[in-house]
Amino acid sequence: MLAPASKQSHDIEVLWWWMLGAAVVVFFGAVALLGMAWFRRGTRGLPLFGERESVPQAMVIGFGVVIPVVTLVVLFGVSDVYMVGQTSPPNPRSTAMTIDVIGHQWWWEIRYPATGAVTANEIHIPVDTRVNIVATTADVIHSLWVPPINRKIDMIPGYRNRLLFDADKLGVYRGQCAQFCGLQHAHMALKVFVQTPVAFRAWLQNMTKPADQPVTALQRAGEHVFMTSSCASCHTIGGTSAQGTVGPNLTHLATRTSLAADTIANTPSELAAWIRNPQAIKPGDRMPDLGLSRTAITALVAYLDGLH
Amino acid sequence: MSATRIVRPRKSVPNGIWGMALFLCAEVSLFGLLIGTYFYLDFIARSWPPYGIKAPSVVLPLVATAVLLATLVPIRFASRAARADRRGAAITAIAIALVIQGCYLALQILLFAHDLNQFSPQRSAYGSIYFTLLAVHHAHVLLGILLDLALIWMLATRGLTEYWKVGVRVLALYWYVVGGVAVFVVLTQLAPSL
Amino acid sequence: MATVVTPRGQEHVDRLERIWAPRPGLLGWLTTTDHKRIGILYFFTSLAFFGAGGVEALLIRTQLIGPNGHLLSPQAYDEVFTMHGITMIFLFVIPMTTGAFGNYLLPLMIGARDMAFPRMNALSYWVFLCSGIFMYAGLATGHAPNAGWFDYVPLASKTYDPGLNIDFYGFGLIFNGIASTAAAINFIVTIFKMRAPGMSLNRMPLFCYAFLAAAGALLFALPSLSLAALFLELDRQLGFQFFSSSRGGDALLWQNLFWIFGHPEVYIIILPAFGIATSIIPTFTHRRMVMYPLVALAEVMVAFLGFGVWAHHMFTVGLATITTVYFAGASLIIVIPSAIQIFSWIATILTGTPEFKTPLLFIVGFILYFILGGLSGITLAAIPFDQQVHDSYYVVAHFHFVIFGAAVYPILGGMYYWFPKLTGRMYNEWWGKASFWLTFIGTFVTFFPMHIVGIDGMPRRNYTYPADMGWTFLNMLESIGAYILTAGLVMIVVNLFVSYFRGPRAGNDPWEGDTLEWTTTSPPPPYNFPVIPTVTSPYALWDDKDREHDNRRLERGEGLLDAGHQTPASTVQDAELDEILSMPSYSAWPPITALTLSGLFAMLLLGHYFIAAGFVVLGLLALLAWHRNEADA
Amino acid sequence: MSARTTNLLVWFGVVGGGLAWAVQFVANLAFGWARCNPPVTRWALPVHGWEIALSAGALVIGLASLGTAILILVRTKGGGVLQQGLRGEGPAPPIGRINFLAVVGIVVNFLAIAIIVITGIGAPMLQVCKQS
Repeated sequence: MLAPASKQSHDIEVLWWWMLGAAVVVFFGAVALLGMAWFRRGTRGLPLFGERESVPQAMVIGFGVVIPVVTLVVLFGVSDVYMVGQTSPPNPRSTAMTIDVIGHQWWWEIRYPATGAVTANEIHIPVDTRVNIVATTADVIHSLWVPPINRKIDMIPGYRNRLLFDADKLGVYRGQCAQFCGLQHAHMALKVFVQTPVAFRAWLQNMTKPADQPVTALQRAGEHVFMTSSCASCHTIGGTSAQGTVGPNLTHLATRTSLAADTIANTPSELAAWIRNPQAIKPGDRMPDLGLSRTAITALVAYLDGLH
Repeated sequence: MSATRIVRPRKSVPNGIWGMALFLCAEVSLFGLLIGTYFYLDFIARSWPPYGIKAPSVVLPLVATAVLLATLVPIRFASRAARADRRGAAITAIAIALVIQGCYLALQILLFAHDLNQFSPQRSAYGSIYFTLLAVHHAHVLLGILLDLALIWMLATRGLTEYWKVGVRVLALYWYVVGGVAVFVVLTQLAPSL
Repeated sequence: MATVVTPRGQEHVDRLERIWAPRPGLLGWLTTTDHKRIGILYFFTSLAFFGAGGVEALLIRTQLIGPNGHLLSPQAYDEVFTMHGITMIFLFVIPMTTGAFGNYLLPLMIGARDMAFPRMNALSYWVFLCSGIFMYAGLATGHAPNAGWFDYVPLASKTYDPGLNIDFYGFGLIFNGIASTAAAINFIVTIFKMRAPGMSLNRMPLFCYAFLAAAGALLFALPSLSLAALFLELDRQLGFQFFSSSRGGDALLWQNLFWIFGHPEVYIIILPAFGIATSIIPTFTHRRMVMYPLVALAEVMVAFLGFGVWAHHMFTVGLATITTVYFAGASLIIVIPSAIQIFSWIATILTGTPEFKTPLLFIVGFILYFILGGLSGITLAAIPFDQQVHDSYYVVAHFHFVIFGAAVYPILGGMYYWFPKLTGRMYNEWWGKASFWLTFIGTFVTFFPMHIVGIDGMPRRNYTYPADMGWTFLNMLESIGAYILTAGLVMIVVNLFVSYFRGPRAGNDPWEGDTLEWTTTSPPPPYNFPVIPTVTSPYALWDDKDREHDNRRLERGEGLLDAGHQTPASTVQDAELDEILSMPSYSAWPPITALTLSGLFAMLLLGHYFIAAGFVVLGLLALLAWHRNEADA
Repeated sequence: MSARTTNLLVWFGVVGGGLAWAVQFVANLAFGWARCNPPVTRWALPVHGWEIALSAGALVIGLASLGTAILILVRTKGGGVLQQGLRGEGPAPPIGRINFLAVVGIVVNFLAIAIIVITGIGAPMLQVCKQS
């Protein structure tokens, strides 16, 4: 939030600094008064005014009613009537594209409905483009929060909440589930890649393609393992018989930078470790320990790392 | 707390009645929230009641409610009689009310069972709130009937002491509020048909 | 000034002593209806729960002291932070303020000899105790609630939480609600009807206004929680559909019902703290509160407006802006009553001659932290900013400054302030001051960095966090602060414990206090006051001629009310003497009724509905037996 | 005026604005929820119209209540709640109490009116059913 990558986040940051400034004045004003009380603890009344009761009474009315009412009414107008309109969801027609973000325990499903591209835990958006995010959930309540890009929005069963992404800085931004969603709430992060329109189009283009065919013998062995073990019953790999929908779509797994909702990096060794014992990395996660042999895992990793 | 040695005719409402009044405040807000929930679910529903459940029939519930309201008359009489130290009259009045309220509850339970055969609270949120609302209301009527019995017994055995004079007035207050609530409950229950 | 007893007066006092002689031994405590004994029971029970909640807090902080901590498993962490919330709110702060302080002090401050309904008072305590044990039974059997104290569905539904965990929560809160409702009714009637003659609404100690407001809010807020819990259990146990979106239910229904209770709850927690502050400040500044009427109304107004702000806990669920705007408006204006009080306290300290003894120090700390928490609260009423930091550690920082810094500090200050009254001995001032500074620093170091990590994007309720986020140092700081804080709290308990045995005699009125509890002996006798006090101002004890008048009345034996356990009742607005009540002295039925309730809820939990019905019958019989004895049983 | 009517007036002066706000608040929430929860088709209410009407009505009641409180304060001047800051007992009830309640009423109504006004002006400026 303090390193904004969008107008919305920037506006909120500005609001924050103003509120902080006002708060500092109030707080240290009170500290000053109490300090004065300490220095004058022996003497009744106030300097200059003496013991006239009307003075402290006026102080209560002034500091306690008049000044706060004015400030709060201003804050109300600025933030709750004007700014709300700026950061709240866009009119879908005003946006270049719609992305569905679906919360699962404990990962994010990302869909580009216009193209049929499906991925997980990594949202790619073009810079300086208004994107209409539709946030829904497959199970419990989650909350999509990418501080540098915009405020958060909860994902509630039965509701289609929306959010505006309109990043104006290239880069990779981390987000995390903000609403307590169970055992692995702590390991439910995602990344947002803000790319140049060219790079974004290339990426999306690739996403719409079916999975690469395995080339090496090892990869073919890995594909066999995937299709014959229980992997295929939970995961989808486009263009193959694996069409499970419980876990993330793996069609282009090798293009992702992280695994298990940004818990570990997507490297062959980490991937192998994850497959060998997911419960050690994300206790309580839906991904079971398949009890695959070392050789099977090596093959599987080779296959999955070929899915560009 | 029985009041001995009253300084002069009491100016303020006795503690017992204050206590019951405040308890009823909590009960009324409970029913307010139940009815609020009913309409909240109504607002977000695609159809209310859901397809396959026919809107409730109006006549019997309204009649039953009217009967329940009628019992407020003997209840009021009982509380006056108690203040006038007329123990026998008070007991009789409560007994009369008790009988009618008993019939009301019996009828309502029959209707409740009949509705349960029509649609279940497990199938739709409508069923859930419908049956919960009615069940909570009937529970309050049942509690009132138990209070009637307790009062009759106490008046018969302990006599009309200051303590039980207040007791009768507390009972009356309870029934006034339950009667009032009954109106709102039945209107909510029948809302789809009205 | 305190009561002076002449030899002739002593005869009258002895007579009262005989009439009110307490029943000896354990049975005396089990069957007592004396508000002071019940207050003491409340005090030690809720203190024990405070200990439990504190241990849970330390577990949380130790888990988070570094990244990827593994002191607790995710499951254990969820149970611990849930129980921490439930314990501190339902089993510590509320029973400690309303239960302990309110019970012990309210009748003394309004010049009554007991609460309006002494036996119901005992019932509230026993029910509270049983409900607390009930909820901790969950933890003991490894089924502690684990979906947060806010317990959002569907995470709390049978599908995602099949165990008994949530059922301990649901039934436990309904159970606990019975105790609080009974207590609330009792407090309101006591304040309305039991005030000493002459204590009209404009002469009522501000302490009473605070407790009146808290009790009122409790009375109207609790039904919402009980109803939500009822819906939850119907969904879980009987398969109802209140919260399932597929069947026309709504997950937000829970959030609405919960926060309709949950936000007034915040004020229920803090209002008694205001009350304690407003009774400590005049004593130690030797002057009356500035703007008495505004402080009184502020206390009530907070409780009232508190019912119109609940959805500011729901600004991120996607409500229509035309809905949220009403909550935002109320959430901002509710700042004003608090501001009025803050500046009234400050103005009083400023224009008085404050003695910065330990109790006042805690109040000053309370004022500072309440301002801090209040200011961060204002920022959360700014919807866009709230939507940014909601459910982050920023919010944790905010409400810990409000609930710990602001609600608990006056409790701690109050412990020191009334310790001489309860025990007749004086605590150790040096250790008192030391404990204040330790607590004060600990609080700041624990909670302030949370603002920063929150704004930096650290969400709440995470059992761990990655090492590369830059949150590590601040979290370590917070954990260290938690240990300092614990040391401070332990020091308070030790100081009071040792002083109870070693402390010098304090006398009846060591502080020259302003309210009636200081007229009577320390500790107060079972009948509180030999003569019913005369009251002509909110600072009764500073009206010396009234006190002298009372001494003369005692000597003449006027207003003794010595025909049994008697206490006066007066009219609601102007407190004219209206009648003399005889109060019950002992009853075994409240604890018995509480036991039947425990049986009822245990059976509901386990799904034995017929046995549960049996316990209902037993409970009704107990109530019947209870009322066979009218008053002096 | 009988003591009873005076008392009723006094209490109207205390709670009038607050209750008006409560009604405005609850009713507007109900309309908002009815109109903006899916499906919007079942309850096509003119929400902004209702909002303005309700807020205006509430404002009138609030002002009436405020006026009452001020009137009573003037009538009971020397009731002296504010004067009793430093010493003194304040006059015997009921005058002291009424004066006290009048002071209370003025501030309560001021706050209630403040909420009614800001929400009554703010809400109609927002687009109906725009998700926050």
